[in-house]
Amino acid sequence: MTASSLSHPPVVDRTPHITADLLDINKMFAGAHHRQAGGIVLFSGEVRENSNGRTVHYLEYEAHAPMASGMIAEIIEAAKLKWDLKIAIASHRVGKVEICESAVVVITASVHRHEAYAANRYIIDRIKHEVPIWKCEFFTDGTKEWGGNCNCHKITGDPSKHIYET
Amino acid sequence: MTASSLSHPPVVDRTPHITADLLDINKMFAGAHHRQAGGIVLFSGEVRENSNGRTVHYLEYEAHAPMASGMIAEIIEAAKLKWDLKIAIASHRVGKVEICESAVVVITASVHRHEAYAANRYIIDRIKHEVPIWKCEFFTDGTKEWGGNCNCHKITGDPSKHIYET
Amino acid sequence: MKVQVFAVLKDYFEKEFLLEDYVGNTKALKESLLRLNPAASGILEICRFAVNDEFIDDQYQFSLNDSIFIIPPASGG
Amino acid sequence: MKVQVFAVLKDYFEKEFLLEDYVGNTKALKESLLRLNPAASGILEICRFAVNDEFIDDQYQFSLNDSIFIIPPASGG
Repeated sequence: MTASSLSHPPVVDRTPHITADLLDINKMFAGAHHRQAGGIVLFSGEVRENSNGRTVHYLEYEAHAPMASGMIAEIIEAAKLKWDLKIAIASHRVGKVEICESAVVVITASVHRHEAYAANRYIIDRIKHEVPIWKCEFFTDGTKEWGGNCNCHKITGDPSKHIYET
Repeated sequence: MTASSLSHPPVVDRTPHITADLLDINKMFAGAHHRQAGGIVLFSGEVRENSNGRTVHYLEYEAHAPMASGMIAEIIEAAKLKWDLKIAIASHRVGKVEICESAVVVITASVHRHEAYAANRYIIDRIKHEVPIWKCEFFTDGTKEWGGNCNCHKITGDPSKHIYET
Repeated sequence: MKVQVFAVLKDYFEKEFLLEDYVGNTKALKESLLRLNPAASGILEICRFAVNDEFIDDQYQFSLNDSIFIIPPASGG
Repeated sequence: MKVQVFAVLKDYFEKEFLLEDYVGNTKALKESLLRLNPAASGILEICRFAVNDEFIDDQYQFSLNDSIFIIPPASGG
């Protein structure tokens, strides 16, 4: 190990795929550097203060955690294989998430940037469509509503068949 | 401003487009949250320890700084307009950059993730092809070589005409 | 057979409940749930079903000690 | 007219130098540089040229106090 690699010992990220804790994005990013990775892409899905014209107070996420965690792990492995990623990390919050806070973080690192971007998008798309996680929007007017991301069934006719941007 | 927005006062990022200082990615990311942005994408272009089979010791970047800085600002404005970005940040290092250190960071924030990904890719592609910045690779065998990213002239026949992935 | 539901389904059913009568497959399960709460027909139509953390199709044959999870369309991220 | 070069061009020319004789446009400038160092023909062919931080084309007419920057293909990022 050359001197400079000691200055950057691999920081292994241990953030679980599903967590009730605030996502420590700095710590997750610190675990995404790799001596053979020239491109790192980080995506943070954050809570917006408006949704379809209504003012959001906060969101709450629910997950079928064991299944969700296993599926995220599979999606990451599939992405690693498909794009020869050096590193792939993904974590999703459950519980209450405030405005501007991150509900999900996906980080991908690869030799060149193209793969990092493509794999990152692949991972977040599959998480949002497939993984048993649900958001409930709490509005400032006191009402709440379960969000519905995946409407693919309206086109595919099958709740387990999804449409992804190429 | 509702109470919770006080907990997230906008942290305005002041990192110059061209800097000799280590890129403080955590600080730059902290400046990228926006109450109407649901998707934030951060790209970090980092130094790899190998290049075309040779072991890299470190890189050194040179820029025609005033022109480079102006061009990055224009590229950001173009991206902001094209994808209705809430926030767009880009900074590139000059001087010596070590293995695993970041030479360039691009951050984009938009209502939905699609625009943040597309704009991020657009900004880094244009920076790499157009902006007068150059890297010199210093290898562990003591040799050095100026990198040549942009070979578009071999196809377009015009050094100022570039080919970007759609 | 224990049934667990999530998210919006909790507006129609208890979060967890035991099925009184045995149901052979997923299709029969849906019919049994509709008898429990007819108003749930719309949402049930677009749900997925899982047993032991694996998605199952309409023909899946249940065994008595199966834990069945009913999964509304995802809205993570 | 002051000329400034960058990156790999410094293997062929001083980083900054003054042009002895006046050159009318970019094309003439390239010819003058090739007389200075014929080995630079390959790289000069794929360089861009700029005056006052604006790229210029082959027909650009220089004025005496122009600062000219010769820009090799970018390799940032």
